Amino acid sequence: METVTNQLVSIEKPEIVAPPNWEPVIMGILCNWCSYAGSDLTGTSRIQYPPNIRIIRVPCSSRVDPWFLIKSLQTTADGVLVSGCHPGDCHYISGNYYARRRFLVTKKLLNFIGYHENRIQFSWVSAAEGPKFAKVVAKVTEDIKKLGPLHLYKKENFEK
Amino acid sequence: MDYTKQIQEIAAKLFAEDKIDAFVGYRMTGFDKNQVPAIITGADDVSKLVFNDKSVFNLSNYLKHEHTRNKRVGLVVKGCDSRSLNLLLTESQVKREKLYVVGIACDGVVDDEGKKMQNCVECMFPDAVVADEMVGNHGRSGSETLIQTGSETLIQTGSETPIYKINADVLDLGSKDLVQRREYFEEVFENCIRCNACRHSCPLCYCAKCCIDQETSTLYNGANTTSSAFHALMTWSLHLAGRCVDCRNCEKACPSHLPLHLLHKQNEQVIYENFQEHLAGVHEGDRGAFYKYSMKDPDDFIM
Amino acid sequence: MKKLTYFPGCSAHGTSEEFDKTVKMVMKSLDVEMEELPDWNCCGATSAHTMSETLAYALPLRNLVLAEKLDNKTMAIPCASCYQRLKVTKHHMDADPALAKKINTTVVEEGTYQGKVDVKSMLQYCYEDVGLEAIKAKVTKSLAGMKLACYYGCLLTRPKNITNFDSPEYPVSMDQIVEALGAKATEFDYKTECCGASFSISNTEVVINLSGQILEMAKESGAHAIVVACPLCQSNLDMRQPDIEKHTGKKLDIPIFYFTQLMALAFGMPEKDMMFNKHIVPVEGALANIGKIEPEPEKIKKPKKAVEAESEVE
Amino acid sequence: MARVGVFVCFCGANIADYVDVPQVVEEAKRIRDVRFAIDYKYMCSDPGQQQIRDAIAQHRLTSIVVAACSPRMHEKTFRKALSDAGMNPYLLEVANIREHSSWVHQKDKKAATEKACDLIRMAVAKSIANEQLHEISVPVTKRALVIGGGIAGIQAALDIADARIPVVLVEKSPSIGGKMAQLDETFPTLDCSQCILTPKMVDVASHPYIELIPYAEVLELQGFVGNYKVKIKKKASYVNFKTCTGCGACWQKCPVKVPNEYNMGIDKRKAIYTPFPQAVPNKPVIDAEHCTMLLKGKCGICAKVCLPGAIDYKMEDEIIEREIGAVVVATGYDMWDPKPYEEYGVGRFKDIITSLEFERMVSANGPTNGLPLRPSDGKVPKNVVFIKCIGSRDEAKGIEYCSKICCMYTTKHTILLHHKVHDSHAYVFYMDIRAAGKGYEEFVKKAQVDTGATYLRGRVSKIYKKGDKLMVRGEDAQIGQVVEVEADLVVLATAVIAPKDNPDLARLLGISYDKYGYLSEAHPKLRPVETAKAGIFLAGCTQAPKDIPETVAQASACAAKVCGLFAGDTMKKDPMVSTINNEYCSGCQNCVTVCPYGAIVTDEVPMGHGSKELRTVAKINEGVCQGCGSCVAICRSMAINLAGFTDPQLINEIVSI
Amino acid sequence: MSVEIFVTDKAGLQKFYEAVIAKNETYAPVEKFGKYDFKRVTSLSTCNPDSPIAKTMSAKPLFFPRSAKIMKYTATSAGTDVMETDEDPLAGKRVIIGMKHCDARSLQVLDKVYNWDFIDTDYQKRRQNTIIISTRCDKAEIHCFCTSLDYDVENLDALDILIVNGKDEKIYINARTEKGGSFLKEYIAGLTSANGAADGELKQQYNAFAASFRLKMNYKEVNEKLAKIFDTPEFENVSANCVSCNTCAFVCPTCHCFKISDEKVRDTGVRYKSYDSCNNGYFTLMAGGHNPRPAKYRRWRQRAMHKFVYYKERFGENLCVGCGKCTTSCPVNISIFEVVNQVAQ
Repeated sequence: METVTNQLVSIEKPEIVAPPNWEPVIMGILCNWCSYAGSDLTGTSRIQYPPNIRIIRVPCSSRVDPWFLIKSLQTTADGVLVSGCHPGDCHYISGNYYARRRFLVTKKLLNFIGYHENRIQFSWVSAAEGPKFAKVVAKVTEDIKKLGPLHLYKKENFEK
Repeated sequence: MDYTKQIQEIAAKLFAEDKIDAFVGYRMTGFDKNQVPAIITGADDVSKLVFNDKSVFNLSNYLKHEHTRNKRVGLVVKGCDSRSLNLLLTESQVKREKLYVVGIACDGVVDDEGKKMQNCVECMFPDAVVADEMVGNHGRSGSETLIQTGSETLIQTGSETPIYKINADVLDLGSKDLVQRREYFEEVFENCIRCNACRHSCPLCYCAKCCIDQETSTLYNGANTTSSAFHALMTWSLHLAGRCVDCRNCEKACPSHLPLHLLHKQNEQVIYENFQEHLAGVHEGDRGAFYKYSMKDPDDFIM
Repeated sequence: MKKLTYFPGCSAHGTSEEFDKTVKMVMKSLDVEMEELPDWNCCGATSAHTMSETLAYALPLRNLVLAEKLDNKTMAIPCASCYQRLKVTKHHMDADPALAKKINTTVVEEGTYQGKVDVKSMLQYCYEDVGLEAIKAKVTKSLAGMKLACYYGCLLTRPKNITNFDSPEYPVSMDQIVEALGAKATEFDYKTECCGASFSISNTEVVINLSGQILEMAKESGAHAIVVACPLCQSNLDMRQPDIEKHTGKKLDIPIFYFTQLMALAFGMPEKDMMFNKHIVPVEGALANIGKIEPEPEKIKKPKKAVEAESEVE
Repeated sequence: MARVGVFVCFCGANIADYVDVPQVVEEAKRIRDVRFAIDYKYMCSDPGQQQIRDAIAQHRLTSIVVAACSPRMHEKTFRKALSDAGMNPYLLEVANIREHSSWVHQKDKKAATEKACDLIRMAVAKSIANEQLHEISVPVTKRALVIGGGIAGIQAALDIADARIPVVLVEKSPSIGGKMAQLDETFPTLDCSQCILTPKMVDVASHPYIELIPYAEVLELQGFVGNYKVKIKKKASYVNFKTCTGCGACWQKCPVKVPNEYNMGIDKRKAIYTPFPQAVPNKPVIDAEHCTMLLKGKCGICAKVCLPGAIDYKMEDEIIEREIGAVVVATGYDMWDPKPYEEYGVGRFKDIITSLEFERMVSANGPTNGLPLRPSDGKVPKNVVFIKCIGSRDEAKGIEYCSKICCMYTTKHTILLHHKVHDSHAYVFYMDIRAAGKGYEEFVKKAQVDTGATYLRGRVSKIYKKGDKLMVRGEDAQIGQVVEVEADLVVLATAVIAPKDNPDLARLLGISYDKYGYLSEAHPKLRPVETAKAGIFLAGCTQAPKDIPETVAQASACAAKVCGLFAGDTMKKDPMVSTINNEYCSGCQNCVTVCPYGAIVTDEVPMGHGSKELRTVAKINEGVCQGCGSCVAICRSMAINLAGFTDPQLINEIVSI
Repeated sequence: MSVEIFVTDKAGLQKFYEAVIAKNETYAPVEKFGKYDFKRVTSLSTCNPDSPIAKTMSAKPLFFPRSAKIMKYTATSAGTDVMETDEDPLAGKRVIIGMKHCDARSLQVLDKVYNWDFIDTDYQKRRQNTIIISTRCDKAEIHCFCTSLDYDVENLDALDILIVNGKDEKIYINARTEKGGSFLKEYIAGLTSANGAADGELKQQYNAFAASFRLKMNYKEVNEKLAKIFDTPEFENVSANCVSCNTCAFVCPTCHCFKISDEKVRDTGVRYKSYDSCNNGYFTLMAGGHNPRPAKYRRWRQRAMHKFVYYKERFGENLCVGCGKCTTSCPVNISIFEVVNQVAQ
């Protein structure tokens, strides 16, 4: 028989234990031209991936304000994935280069104040990379499952 | 460091030559040894001006006020203040031709207890980088200082020991583990009373209406909760990432004495190390790391 | 009075004694004071850099450091191989101070390398520092009538970014010097071809083949003799000539002069000091052409469709 | 209060098999702002769309959420349905429950259903913040500017003009025709270049919709797509084209001889000249750099012999302005100067020539009457060595890329040589033979057989003179040996390079160029003729080396793009563009810095209500904005919003999972 | 009211505090980042009842929280349900130790506005259930001017239990209200009665304290003069170097302006009532875009006038207790004392 020591706890706040059957919520923000198209391809190829991600479409990864990540983490999400076009492939020439800088600083800052770095993840997924998208989502989901529920600076009283 | 006489002379000269309508400097308070910023509008008050190692507040903050708008202003700037002034110039908030900048070759200022402030100990640009006239005895003009201490040289030499040092507090906290960092910052956000003094005292926060006060969605973070403090301070520090000049006006204003420099210095360090950007405001025309990019920026953190 | 540090190299004291001697004579007459580098050591030649990078840098570096102790700004080297080693080392040391520091502190004890002495080949020094006019002024016995093929070898002008002297493929500095002496330089396409170099000892056949082509092309260009600025070139072309003649069955009989020998000759110095007796191929035949001036051939009409840069008015 | 309608699609079994659609509808009905929710087998079918149209009227819906396949699939379909029902089409949101849920979570119906509910909840939340948007229409000046009068520019101009759209064609030299006019025959068909080009040149001159401005340069371009204003400098020709009859008396009498550019300097032209006999316009110009009358004030012969009195020595450069809507850039290419190949004796040996010089020699109207001759002695060469990749694929001395056309034109040259000098023999040194193209490989194969040319795979290491011959020494890599070829003439297939003025032109037009100087296309695969700047297109070698058919194809593609742009009186544009809230804008101009399209400019607005004091704010040019949102994310004041992806919309989505 | 004064020493006072903390829900100044804020404490070692005024936040948030949930709701298509908010964490029986006299006095001032047209029951409950234990200061701090204002610092009845440091390390404990008296009864076991002998010493201590004030003003004169000079340009001068940072209002023990904000995630929302500041540029901004106080000096005038004129006119009290917290916290060291005096001159 398995012992009960394997309780899932929040990595940042070990005193918080995940409720039974807890499933993380992952906010996925995808650029329209590469990653969203890639995620569509994952669908049309019927490649299966964990159902925890909720996808928001934006025109370009440069549209993603670090604000969105903060708001996501503050409210509903246990983790965030932002995905855009590969460097050099941006539909809008240079958007993902600007985004890349912001993402790095945001990620490091959030990590600095106590978020596990795997809570905030980024990927480049092209429109042809359906399988990659599935892999990325699977990895992010697995990472965040390991980290446990996010309880830092959450808005209070907004249980699902 | 006491430049009271020089500053008074310069201000008197400027008023006499009718070059300025107002002079922004420091004067003593009526009650203790501290100083307050002084906005002087005539030669009569010149004698009130002082400048010494207690002249802490970054006066470029006053350039966003109605008292100085559209006036010809004389302004006293230390190294850090001049960098924020540089950013204000770059971001078209101030017209250079309306300013007469008195640059200080600064030896560092002290806190209430008379101890040299940490940012002054770590300062890389003690001399004003923009100035019409320099005061002080470092024997260099502003541009020369820039060459001698500028980050350009650091980047070029690469393997040599960089002059840029990561802030001791950031280094200290960064070496702690995740839970300790979380505990530390939970206290920071818990003690924040959301008065927004940090924002108002920052010379670079000049937006017509700050984004965290805009009710753009159902998630308006106006309340004073740990969560909204987290939201406000994170957003604020990211808006100053690559722009913060480490003048510590925000910390001076914070009634809860929060260590706000941690956030800024953390961002500065990440930007400096990963993008090889100059420190904020050192060059006129440099808007900061978020408004440009390089193909060579790190990509390994992205899947 | 110009001053110069002189790095003779090992061959100057051996096989190319005549080069060494004539250099000294010529320089003296050109008012250049040469100071031989005291305690100089081997440049590393072809062997050092095939075995150890540190050694290949350390040997020339020591010489460079020693040279800095003298006051002279320039060090000139007659041997092309020595010149190449020292010049390459100097280039890398100047480009990478960290490397210089490393080699300097680990191997060379004589002092710290500062990079203040310039390294030039003797040819380059004559061409750039002495100058054609000065040379022309010293000529008392014009070499007019002699047709010479100038052979530079592979090292004097290459690689271009390091030597920064003349064209790497078709140099003309020596041609201009011999013309200043009154001789005529022939159009010679094998100026920078390989002579076989040190294969002279290990694989003679290669040298016979390569040097043979050079000699043949020189002959074809109408030259009476070949002029060189490198001891190894001289020895390969001169010493192997009988073998080459035997191999090809063609009579070549084309002597190989150092350019300084010809300078000395034109300056009217005593012939015995030029040590022509050391040459394998007898020089007398070639020298006999001095004074035999051919009548100027009629100007060949320009080809009809030749490209003209300037406009002309009819 | 918003009234949202939710329409959930079964997509046959595609969604319904893996997502509990009725339950999703029930969940949707519980959302506060949802007034109506329904499912249907195929929402995209006409009856499905009818459901939407009916519900809009019946339930007075204020926004619509369709939960179905990806918005990339049917967003347009449903927008149209909204339009048909009299509702603003941009009040639609699509919840992608097929690609993002049913198809990717086929083993977990519960989770897939839950996710579908969340996706709908997000779409509903977003739709509440949706605003009515209207297609942006930008007025269009229906006139195109074509820069460059080579085959690319000619083709583009003719195609556009044939659609009855006025074209301004600017050419920097006195005649159009470009490089193609210098060619003799063209590969792989060997049809005469002049024969196929000159009719087109004449068409340009006579076309009622084409304004040909030769001997001119573009100075300045202002404005944005559909509304550009261009300044053109017409260089002084000193000949009044209106009165000149093109009789040619002037250049026949002119005493000044100048190397002839058209013939690669092999022969001479006069200081007053028409570049070549078939030039269009066939009017002479005076070369001010060489004319003695203009330089020293002496001579004046041409004016004396000109019966119509068309010569005007006092003529000055003229600046003309045109309003245009689109630009086609077709500035062609330059040939690389092979001077760095010192080991070949380039510059020393007269009998080494470039391929274009060879082309001129074998050309029927060339300086040698179509016969290749050795420049040194004027003899007909027997052994000719062709060396390919001179500069191309050579990182050390030239450029890294393959010039694409050299393999083919060298093959053509071996044929032309064989035609002109029957007893000649061609040797070709090559690295690879790149003959990708219709009929190209066959052409090479046939040429090799017909001409008997010797193809040697390897680089040439040295060329030297032996007697009056050139000895070409190279490697034959296939036998691994050094070979030497005795040549009478050596022809270097020099690389194609970008015109040296391209960077200046690019800056002037506000478009980008690569490290070689070629102008950059907007997307290497999908937008090869557009530039990043809307309304500016690229044709021919100015973008990258290419052969004539490709050039012509790209030119026609440009014409199609221009015609498409001009199809209406106004340009219709997606309304998903950024807008500035002046009240919040602090005028820092960071957005101006990051906008990749230069769509943001500055504007002055009053400081406050009725204030006379002005302050600077940003202003979006809707015609240029492509809707990437870069400016929105960097705006610290949140003064910019991107229609369709506003902050409230996205935040609503984020907080409603 | 029978006033019995108890006497003890330092150790006795500590014991008293410890007993209070052990038995009651107790709030006391707790240090963090060099600043004291009133927090729930469970042992005396974590707090400092003698924290300096300049470094201590006011106790106002214990009665008027910086952010209070006033409503919770869910909104679905079935309608909007308003739910009970969580239980008020500040409503229970509790004790505050280490509160200064000025802080205690501020509650009396605030009572007026909370008992005015709208009776704030939450506030009332918090007030009624709280015992305030306050130590009288021994020396005025640099920005203090409480003795110059319209209340009797010596006999202040806003506090329930007074603690005074006497001579020879003697410490006097005195109940000032009935509530305080009955509370104190439970703890008198370790205390000795001073039997009336302490009166003189208390007076003496107060006199020494009153003599230590650097700042003195005639509040009546200020009240009168300010009321007449609404349009004086002097306001522009005194406010020139204000950076509108709002700190003064947030640390002030008597400021009571607030704003209402909603935060909604998914279907659930919370309505908050949080502090606001009249120095904020958009404090008075109206929905239509009009702002009656766009200029800094107007906001400053409002602040000064409200403190010394308007509130006085309506409730008969100055809206200032002379604690100097605003001056200490001000990043540019603007002193309200200086300002009103300067303007009034």
